[in-house]
Amino acid sequence: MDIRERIAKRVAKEFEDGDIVNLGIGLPTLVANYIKDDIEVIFQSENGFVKMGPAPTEDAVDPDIVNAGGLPVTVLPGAAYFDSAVSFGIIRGGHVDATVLGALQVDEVGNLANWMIPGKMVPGMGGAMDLVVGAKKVILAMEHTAKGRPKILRECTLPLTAKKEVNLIVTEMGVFEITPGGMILREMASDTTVEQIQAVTEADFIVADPLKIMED
Amino acid sequence: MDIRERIAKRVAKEFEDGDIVNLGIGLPTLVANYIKDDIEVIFQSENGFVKMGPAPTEDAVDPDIVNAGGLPVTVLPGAAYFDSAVSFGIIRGGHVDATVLGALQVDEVGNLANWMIPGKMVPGMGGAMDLVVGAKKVILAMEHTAKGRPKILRECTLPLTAKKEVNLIVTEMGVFEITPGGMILREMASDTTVEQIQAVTEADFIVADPLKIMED
Amino acid sequence: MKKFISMDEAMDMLHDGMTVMIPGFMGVGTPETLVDGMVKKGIKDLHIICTDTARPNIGIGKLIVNGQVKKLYASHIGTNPETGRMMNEGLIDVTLIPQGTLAERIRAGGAGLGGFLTPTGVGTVVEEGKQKLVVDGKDYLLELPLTADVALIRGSKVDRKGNIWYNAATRNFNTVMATAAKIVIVEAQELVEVGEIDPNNVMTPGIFVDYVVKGDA
Amino acid sequence: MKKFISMDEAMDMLHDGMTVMIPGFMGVGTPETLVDGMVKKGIKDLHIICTDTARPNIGIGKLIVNGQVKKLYASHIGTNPETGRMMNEGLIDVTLIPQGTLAERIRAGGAGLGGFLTPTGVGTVVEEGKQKLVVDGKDYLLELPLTADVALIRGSKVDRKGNIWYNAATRNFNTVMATAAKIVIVEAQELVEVGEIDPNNVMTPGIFVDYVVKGDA
Repeated sequence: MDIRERIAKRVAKEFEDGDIVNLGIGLPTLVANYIKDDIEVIFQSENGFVKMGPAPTEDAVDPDIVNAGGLPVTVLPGAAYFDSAVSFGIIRGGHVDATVLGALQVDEVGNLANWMIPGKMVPGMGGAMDLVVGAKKVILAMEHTAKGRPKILRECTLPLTAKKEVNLIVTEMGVFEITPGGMILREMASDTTVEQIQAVTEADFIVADPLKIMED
Repeated sequence: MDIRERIAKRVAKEFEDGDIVNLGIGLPTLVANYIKDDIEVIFQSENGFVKMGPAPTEDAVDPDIVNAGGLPVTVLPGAAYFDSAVSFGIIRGGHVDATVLGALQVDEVGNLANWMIPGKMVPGMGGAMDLVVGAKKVILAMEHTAKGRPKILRECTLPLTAKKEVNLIVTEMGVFEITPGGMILREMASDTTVEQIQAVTEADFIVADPLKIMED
Repeated sequence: MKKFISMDEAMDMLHDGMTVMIPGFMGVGTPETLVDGMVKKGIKDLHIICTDTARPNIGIGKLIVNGQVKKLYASHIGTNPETGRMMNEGLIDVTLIPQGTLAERIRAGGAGLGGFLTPTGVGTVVEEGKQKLVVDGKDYLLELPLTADVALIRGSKVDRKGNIWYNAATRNFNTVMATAAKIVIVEAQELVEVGEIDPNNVMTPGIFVDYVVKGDA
Repeated sequence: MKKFISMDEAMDMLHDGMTVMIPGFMGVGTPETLVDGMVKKGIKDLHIICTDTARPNIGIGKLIVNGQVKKLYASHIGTNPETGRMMNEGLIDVTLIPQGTLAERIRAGGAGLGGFLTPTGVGTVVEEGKQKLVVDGKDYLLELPLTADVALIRGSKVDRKGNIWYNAATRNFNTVMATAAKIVIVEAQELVEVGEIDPNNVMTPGIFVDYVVKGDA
């Protein structure tokens, strides 16, 4: 199984029946493919609707319906559209159970940097700052390193998206929970070791006992 | 012509084509009967719609449509309904051209008291405080005195609805404009004199020259 | 997830001393069946957030007359003489809030805002105890968010997922209140199939609604 | 009152240096015909308030590429590489605003609020130069209202009184922007008779709209 799919599949296990979830662009979008059949997860798209469905077939594309990445999507029965003020009222008001986002950097107290690299790339924060502050649970779905360099740091060096808001980090190597007592490695992939994880993780972390093995 | 009708008729002359107007309960409601035929005035009802029409016939009453006084009304073609947050966004945001209200007291700098008499009557301000602050023009439609005692004072003694927001006072005796330079008597009823007005008005006012005579 | 419940199940969630938001303008848009259930159950010491107390025999007025309200937040109580009488006798503690400020405070509660600046009430008794800020040379009051334990909503058409459509002037405080309480129960005037309300015209998305009951009215 | 005007008459109202709100999310919900008119007229030194600059050949992206924008307020510019390039070369002054804060600032501008307190951006560069307030032990930024000279709106169905209905995800910033500008011009995708939009489902009441034009799209 592809690294990205492994991450998406593990993230999908975090959700319960009835949860309202906002998925970021890129890897997080894949999470929708792995929701268990016996639960209903409601996807919110911050550009203005709930009950987002999969991409349409080419001949069924409606130019008025795109997701937060600007790609054509569909809506499921029971959907509702609204404007951006209502959409971010939903987000900021704590009505979204979980948001899944990527990261450039995250640190051991849950600070997140995912919206700019000074002098290089300044796409803007879009809805990320509101989502990270407003969602009840902030889950990062990301590859463990960027070109071999650690992304899970002692302290973020890039401009922050939000302070101390991250709850869970899921990478292809393991699952970390950020707690007031520190970052805890809860699960580890079957194809790695704690030592290997430590080697590519700058942040300090506690190893849970027992340490679960991530399902593939 | 009845005193109240005279006041309502004079207030109605203040409006221009396309104006959005909110009428208070009681005397101000009568204003709607005197709008010139060649202009369109849009009435806003703060409980949630624009393009309010007249009262329905008894068999056409819709329990879901009442005005701000709780009485059955109709809506005209082109109407729109909205919630209270939007309604007061319209009001506070300066989208209402004029509000017409009654008064317990008003003073020469445009302070208004119309929502409570301590120890006696505390109905609450309802939407009045928002209307008086938000409407572009605040018009008082009121009888000149209360049981012979002046209502237009040097300084209001009752708890205020808003400070310095009143623009025009229309009574059965005349029309006063509140300006930074003081209160000006712009028009006088044909059945009174400046001296008679002064006798029942505590506030100081300037008499416009020329002084117009109010149409009956 | 089961949202559709019986009136009895709804009443099981309401207890003495709770803070409850109830919409309606002079009773229009108020969930009368839920209010009647509260009267029948005799829940006491309620904190009620509403814009007015209607009339003695209508909507929230019935809870007032029945002596079930301890604390009231409202913009207008003049149409129900009982509210004024009980306030004067010290039986109900009343906080009066300008109607627009009330709507906005509830909206802020539901939208995660810490408050907002409004010009309404500046220079009046409404400003007592509030922080005053100057923006661009103009005075504003800082008004804080309002939330509740429960919001009782009245939808004209409601589907089993909790999507709501309100008819005419019944919308008033329903939409904001549906966002600002821990438990949101909607009374359906008409229960419709999922999809029957055009997703474009849904006025309260079902994600805000915890439970749906069928009203008698 | 005449609201229905020609595209030429609409363009006569737009001038160099104006602050213009343009809705749309990656172009969806953007009044393309009005934007094309602005490109054709070559209005310069515009201050644009929008959530994103779409792509170089779509929506607001066209104004960027054509060098007509001097100052930009947006939440995201990543999908149009030209915006970033021109920002880096000092050709456009860009202020980045979190998307929810942007929507709320425009709403505040239209609703007469002096500002609002949001937790979004606390502890980030967004808080620079802003007043910080603590409510109930939590930190908030005071964000101020945004208004404009003109708002260009795109309605899916519009009547001659200016009542608007938006389809699907095209609503986004249209509703708030329609409340927050001195002149509001709506581009009708479909022009309908007054009354054809159910008064319950009107999403922008015509009282907010000054002019209606017919779009090509």
